[in-house]
Amino acid sequence: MAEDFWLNPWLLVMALATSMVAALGIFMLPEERHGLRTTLNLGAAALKLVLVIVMVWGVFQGLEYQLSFTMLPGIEFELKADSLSMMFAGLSSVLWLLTTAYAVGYLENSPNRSRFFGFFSLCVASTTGIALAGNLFTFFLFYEMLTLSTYPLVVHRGTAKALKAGRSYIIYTLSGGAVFLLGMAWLYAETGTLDFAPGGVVEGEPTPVLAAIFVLLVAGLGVKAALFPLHGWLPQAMVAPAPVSALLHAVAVVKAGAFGIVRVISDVFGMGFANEAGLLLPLAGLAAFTILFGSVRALFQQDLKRRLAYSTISQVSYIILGICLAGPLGMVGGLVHLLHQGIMKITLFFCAGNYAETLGVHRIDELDGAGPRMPATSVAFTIGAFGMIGTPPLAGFITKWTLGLGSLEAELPWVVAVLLASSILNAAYFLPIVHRLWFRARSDAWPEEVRWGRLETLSWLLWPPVLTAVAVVLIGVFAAVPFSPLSWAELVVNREYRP
Amino acid sequence: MMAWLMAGLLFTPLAWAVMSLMAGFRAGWRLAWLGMAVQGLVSVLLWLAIADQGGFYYALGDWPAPLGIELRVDGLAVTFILLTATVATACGLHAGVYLDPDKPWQRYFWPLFWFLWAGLNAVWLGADLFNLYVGLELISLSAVGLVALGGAGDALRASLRYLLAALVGSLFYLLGVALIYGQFGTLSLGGVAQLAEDHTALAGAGIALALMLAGLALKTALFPLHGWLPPAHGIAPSPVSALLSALVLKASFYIAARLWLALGETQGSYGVAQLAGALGAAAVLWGSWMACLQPRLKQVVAYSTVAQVGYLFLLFPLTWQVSDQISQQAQEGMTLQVISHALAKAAMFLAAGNLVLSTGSSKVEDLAGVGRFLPFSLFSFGLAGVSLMSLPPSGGFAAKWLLLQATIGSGQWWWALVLIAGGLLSAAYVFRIYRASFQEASGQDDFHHPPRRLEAIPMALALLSLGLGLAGEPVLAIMGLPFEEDG
Amino acid sequence: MMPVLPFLVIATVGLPLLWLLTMPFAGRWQRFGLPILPLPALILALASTSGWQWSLPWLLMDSQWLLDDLRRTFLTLTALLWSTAGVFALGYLDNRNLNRFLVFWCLTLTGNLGLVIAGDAASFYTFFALMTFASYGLVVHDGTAEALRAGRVYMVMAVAGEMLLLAGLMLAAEEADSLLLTELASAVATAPRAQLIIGLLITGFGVKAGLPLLHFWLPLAHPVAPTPASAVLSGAMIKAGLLGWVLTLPLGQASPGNWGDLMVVAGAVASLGGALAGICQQQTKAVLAYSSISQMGLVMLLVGAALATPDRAAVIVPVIALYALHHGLAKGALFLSTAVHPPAAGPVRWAYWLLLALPGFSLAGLPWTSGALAKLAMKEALASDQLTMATATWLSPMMTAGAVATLLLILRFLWLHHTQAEPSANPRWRIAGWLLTVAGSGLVFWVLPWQAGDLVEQPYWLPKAYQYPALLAPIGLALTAGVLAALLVRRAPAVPPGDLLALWPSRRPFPGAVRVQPAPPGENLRRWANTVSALSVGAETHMRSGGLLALAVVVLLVALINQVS
Amino acid sequence: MRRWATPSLLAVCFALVCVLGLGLWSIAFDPVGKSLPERVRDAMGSSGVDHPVTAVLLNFRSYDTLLEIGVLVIAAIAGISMARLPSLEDPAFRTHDALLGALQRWFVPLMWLVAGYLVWAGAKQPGGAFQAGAVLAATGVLMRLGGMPMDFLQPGRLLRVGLVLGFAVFLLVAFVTALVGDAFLAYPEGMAKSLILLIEVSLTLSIAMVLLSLFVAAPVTDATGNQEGGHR
Amino acid sequence: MTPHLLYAFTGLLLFVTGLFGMIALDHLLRKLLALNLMGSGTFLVLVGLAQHRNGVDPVVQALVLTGIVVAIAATALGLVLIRRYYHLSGRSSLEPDTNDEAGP
Repeated sequence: MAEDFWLNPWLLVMALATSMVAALGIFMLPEERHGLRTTLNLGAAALKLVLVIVMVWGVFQGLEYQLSFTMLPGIEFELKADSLSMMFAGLSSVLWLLTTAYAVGYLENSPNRSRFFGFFSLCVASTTGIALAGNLFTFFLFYEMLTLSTYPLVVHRGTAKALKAGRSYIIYTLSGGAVFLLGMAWLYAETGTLDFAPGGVVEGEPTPVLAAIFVLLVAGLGVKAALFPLHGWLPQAMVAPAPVSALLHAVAVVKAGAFGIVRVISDVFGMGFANEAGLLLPLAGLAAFTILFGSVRALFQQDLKRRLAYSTISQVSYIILGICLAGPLGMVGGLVHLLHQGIMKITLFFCAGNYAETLGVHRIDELDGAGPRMPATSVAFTIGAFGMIGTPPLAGFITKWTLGLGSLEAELPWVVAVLLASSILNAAYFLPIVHRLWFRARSDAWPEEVRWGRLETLSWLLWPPVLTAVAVVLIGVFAAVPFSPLSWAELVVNREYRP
Repeated sequence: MMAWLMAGLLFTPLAWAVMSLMAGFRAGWRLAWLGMAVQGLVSVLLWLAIADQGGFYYALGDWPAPLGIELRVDGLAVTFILLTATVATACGLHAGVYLDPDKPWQRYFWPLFWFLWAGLNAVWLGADLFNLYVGLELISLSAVGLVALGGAGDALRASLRYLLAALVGSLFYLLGVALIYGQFGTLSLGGVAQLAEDHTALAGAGIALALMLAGLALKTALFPLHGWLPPAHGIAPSPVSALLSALVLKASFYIAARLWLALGETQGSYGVAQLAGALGAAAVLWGSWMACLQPRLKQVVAYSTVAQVGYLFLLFPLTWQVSDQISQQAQEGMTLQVISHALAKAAMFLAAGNLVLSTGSSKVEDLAGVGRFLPFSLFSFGLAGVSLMSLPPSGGFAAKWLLLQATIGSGQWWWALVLIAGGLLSAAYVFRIYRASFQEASGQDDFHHPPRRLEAIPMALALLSLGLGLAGEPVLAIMGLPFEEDG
Repeated sequence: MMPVLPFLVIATVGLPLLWLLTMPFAGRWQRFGLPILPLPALILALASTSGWQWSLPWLLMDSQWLLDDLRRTFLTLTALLWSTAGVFALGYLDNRNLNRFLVFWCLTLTGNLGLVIAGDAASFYTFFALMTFASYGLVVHDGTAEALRAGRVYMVMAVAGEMLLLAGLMLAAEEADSLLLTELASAVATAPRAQLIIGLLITGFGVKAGLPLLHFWLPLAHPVAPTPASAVLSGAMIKAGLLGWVLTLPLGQASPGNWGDLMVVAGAVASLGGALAGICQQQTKAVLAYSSISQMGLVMLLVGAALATPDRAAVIVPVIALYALHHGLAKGALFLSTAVHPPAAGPVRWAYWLLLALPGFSLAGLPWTSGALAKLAMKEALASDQLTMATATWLSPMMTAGAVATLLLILRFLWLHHTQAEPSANPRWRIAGWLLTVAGSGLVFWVLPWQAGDLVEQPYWLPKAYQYPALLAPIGLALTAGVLAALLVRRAPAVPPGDLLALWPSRRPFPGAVRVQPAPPGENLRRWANTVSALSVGAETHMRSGGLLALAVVVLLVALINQVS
Repeated sequence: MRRWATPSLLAVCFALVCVLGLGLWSIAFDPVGKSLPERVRDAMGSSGVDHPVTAVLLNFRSYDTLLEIGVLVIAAIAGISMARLPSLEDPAFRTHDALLGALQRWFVPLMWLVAGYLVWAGAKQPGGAFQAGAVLAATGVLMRLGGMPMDFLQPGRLLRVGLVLGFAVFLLVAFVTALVGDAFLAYPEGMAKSLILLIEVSLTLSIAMVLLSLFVAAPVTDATGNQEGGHR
Repeated sequence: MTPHLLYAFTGLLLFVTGLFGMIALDHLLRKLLALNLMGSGTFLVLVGLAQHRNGVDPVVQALVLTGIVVAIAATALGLVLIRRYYHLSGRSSLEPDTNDEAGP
């Protein structure tokens, strides 16, 4: 009985449905019903978190949730919760809750909230779907759904700039989707299956066709993951409201791409196969280049969110790089960064949003003296920034350390150099901001200051970054504790890599 | 039971056409409710019956082919009949609210609507070449009548253009039929196919096939013969546009496809197959590109139809002398494309009608701000767009997937590129609309709010087309039923 | 392990952090925590027995904290200096940005204490980084242009150092397959990439320890920081680099390469070059900073010797600790004294100058001070007959030269202080802090008898007769030179702080502020797109009118193709 | 550009003639399959009429005919949907020519008679409903031109009933036969002849009505556009 | 070569002539006439070819009868539309119409 309860595959559907139903409900609600909408949204987010926690526990116990039905001849719609899915699902459900709360505060008194929160929930539903997808096809389904549900968020403000960003976003991502589809169709024609399986489903000798399929798949995913030549949309998309950027960069879009690459490499091609076929090293090189490229570009940005966006380009490639190291430790590093980068980057975007919303500050050179004015936010930002640099004991350090060891294990010492160079660059573009926050005195008034009473800003806006910043510290300091990202990543790798 | 169903199926639309001619618009609408209910019920029952027992030939007047006219009642036909019932019902319900009942000419909407429905059913079931011609004319003339109904200069010009094109197309088809009859001595499609198999590569039959296919391509608005479509579909009232784009075009394509599957293998050639595919591909690209340039909302949707129809013609190269499995995949893909495009395009036109009604302007650029005001219709539009873009889980995606598989399986990879590019281009025009409606700069704020029901219908259709991909397996299973050769 | 030990350990690193959390509530009483915060560490250092280990598997990546003799010395130094500097700070700080100062003080303190007791690479590096980054806040506290520049240079070099260090640690950890520092060091010796690792570690820690060419930040940052911060920077934190060397370099094992000799050469350069540059300084604190470089140069001789001669490592390492203790407290006292105004007149004035000079002369090896003990122990440890390295014979003269240089610097310091300091009243806390530090510098080594091992005979503080010349000769030499210089050189040549860095051309080490103009929008592309649009609309119109012709053509084509193929 | 249009069009048309001619030629001398007329001859016995064309039209392929009448009705509907009521009263159509009046008085009954004969003869000889209907319609045109008031041609109920009468009867027969008999349009044994006659007669009336109404329908209503959204 | 076949070829010629008219002529009424020409040509081919093959063929005769009715219906509808179009727009041809259909 208890066993059955835990193993109930409808948990999967419910986890998906919480955000999907919330989205529908929100679309239906009239614009003025703010209270009800907020309650619905937060309630759904909390419920989803609970469901995911239950599943995480179940997966930890060794259970595997699965649900499938046939859509087309030979094509199944399949939801499956394995350890890797739960990693991503957990991230998205936790951050959904926080981001929703943040967005409630951020969009106070702005129009079109019904639309915004509806698509926001839809976006999260897609992310959950991506996490829980049991085969490549289902993955693709939610992947495209994500593309579409994010577009209204990107163009939410409706300004010319936002629309332009939206256009470029949609051009990039849909093209990526198309390329991915081509790869997927070819893969199916070639192998007759789209399933995910630990160790991969591709068998036999490496052939040029398989290599081409790999390139197509990775190129398709690389658009969302903002791999080097395909990254152009990401910096533009930062015109979206801060919660959207936060979600985009931390959980949804960018991560979906990275997660997809992880899936393709580890569960479709199989790391061993891909490595033998010589597919991973070029990708690792590309990821390494992206890491450096993103960081260098970030140096030259004066807009805070833009700089963060380029930082994301750089950071997300850590994940890909980790997977491409083709070793257990590298994979741990890549996977753990999936979570770490999410939490760190969301903190940074929350804070950037707070500066924009409370002080009207968008540019970095306007930030002078923001630290004393908004201490909690600035502390959170500082923690996030140091996390990104990879300073111990913060989350980013764990990543970098694991990745570094992984690259040495894989006999690719140049990766260490890349990591270090990237850290230096990270420091070069984050530390000046931190410096301005704390060590520059404010000489003139803030561009657009809003007073929110006793606290430095609205409490909806204040708590999410504070909580995530605390999380950044805790998951770094207590990295060895069970259920920490690191431990979970190790669990994943143990199950995936040595099935 | 089956006799009753068939009788009901054939009788209802024609009878309702007669009855509603006697009534005014409002009475006709009330009548239409009943008719749609009956027709819907009959369609569903027939579909279930076929799913249960398999297909059969229905000899009209009890005269079997080749002397009499037989109807071919198989899984594919009943699926299309059910599709017709769905889309037509939706359009009818929409029209009942959408059209202005006080205009004197609107009373003639219902008879024409029912005749159109009857014609569609006749084509889906037809297995006699000449009977198909009459069915096509029934459809064409009622469609032209619908476009022209109460129309002013532009509408008349569009409908005239439509009429001329449709008639020329029909005549080409008829000339082909004449040659076929001269060649094979029978008009029954089954009989012709049988004979063609025994006598391959008859020069005359090949030319006849070319004539028929070309005529049907004109009626289906295959590039570069599509010039008549955008004016007609763009200018008709939205429910009519929906009917035309969703169903009417498919009728002529359906005939072409059946002809090709029956005769193509023996009387066609690689070149013809590739040419049809190439024109289809050109249609996909050109139609999408033109859709991106149109200033008017409904023209955008109309050009999107031109593009989507292009996909259908990929059936020709993908079924010509390939393995059964690939041919099967291509046919399934084509069928799903027909269905999902019908649902999605109907939804899109109806939603576009709502948007036009709401903004009071047919221009794309005047949509600014409507996203805030009419999110529901816009959302329906978008959902339909998802299917047109062939994104999962829509039926459009399922279709594209099957076509892709057939493409790769048959080694004709170049069509895969078309499929992919077409999806992207359709995204371009769908998002163009979205972009316009998300614009906040406009100062306009006076929007007319259409009734709720008008918004619900496109949504239902869009959801259907979206859900089709999820239910692709059962739908295809019925289409692929083994056909019982008893006629 | 004693039952209270865990609490004590946790309090060592936890108390400063806890203190931070009280910030919103404590108000102006907050600052009185400064002297108290390092006390648990001091108790830990003095009261606990060496050799305990504490595994913390849940922390970071399986941590281990421990305390051995070496660490105990460092812990004593660190805790004591931070505590007395804290007392000093009470009398030094004004209310400007006080909270910020407290935050960074506490964080730096945590890092500095934690790294001493850390037994694994991860937590060591964690605390090390915490200290590095947090001390930036101390450096730039005053917010002046020089402070900001110093901070910038400091940050650039610190980040670079951190990265070198991280690389070294990572490589070492990979070799050792463990994070424990003890295993790290032994694995490094036999690693295939030993050369690289050792190089990385030396340079990585060298940034903090003032290795030549990596030292630029020191004379910039130490003077501009608030005085108590300078004291801990120069006294305690600089030793963190040293500790890092001792803990991670394979001192007890044979290792490839001539890194030991290189270290000795570097030490010599630092010792003499630092002195040379220091003498040409115009600021007291800059002189002291260069003195620190010079002194660290001397310690580098020890490290180099230990690295080159594995057998002697066990002997040399305690000496390093001793020297660190000695120098740390003395230098701390000297730095603090820069902010103590001389009394106007009277016997107090004499006492003031005496106490001011005492740590300085101690540095130079004045008998009966810690300096003498350290010098003697060092001399014994570096006895050339025991060493098997190329530079062994140069060590003894080097030490002598170093002692001379040291005292010259001290004299320069005293001279500058004499000319620059104006008599004034001092806050009481300031006096107390200074006096406590001087006392610590003078007395602590008495009660820490375990360090000198067998090198120096009992009682440690009392040199044997034959040792006096060795101790006093440099002093005399230096005094002579100093007096001569005072008489002959009218104006000392000025070297800017940061010496070679002055050659750096740009004022902007970071490209962060460079603004790049976006590329002009693709006007041509737009025009092209418009043309294509117009053309295609035209084509569409033609197609509409010529549609039927096309039909005929299509029929023809189809028919012909059909016939042909 | 324009200069080359006609010659090139001619060339294309010529090529088309050649190709189609070739096709026709090859068909004419290489037919396959059996011939259909034999089957018609075989089945004439149970067709209910004597003339094979009528048998094909109204029995073997009666479904075609049913739909064809539908097409006709559609055309009529489209026609009258554009008619303007007063056009029937247009005085321009009133003629007072005495000769025409006399002619009309002679011709109209005669043409009625001819029409009736054509229907009747359809069973045995060439002729039938359509021919008869055409003659009837011609009569109507004559009357209309002669200025006879024909109020039933107003697009009112009467006209609409008239238009669809034949079609409705045909359809009803088809439906009833489907319910009581074997299939849609399968006339029960022995009733074929009478049913066909019934259909023919009513069709004649309706066809006449359709043609006449199309002639009369003068599309001069002042249409206000049904185009959506206007021309902003 | 039977007379029937001659009819068929004549029909073919008529058909193409009609097609030529459809394309080349602008006036709508002429287009409609051309269309009828095409229709007649088609019927001739239908009857001629079949009767060349089968002798007298009641089936094609019936088909042509049906076809004629359909053609009449279509022609009538076309005429109604043309008249109305002429009445409302004052034009008798479809060209040029670039400005209001394709749009700028």
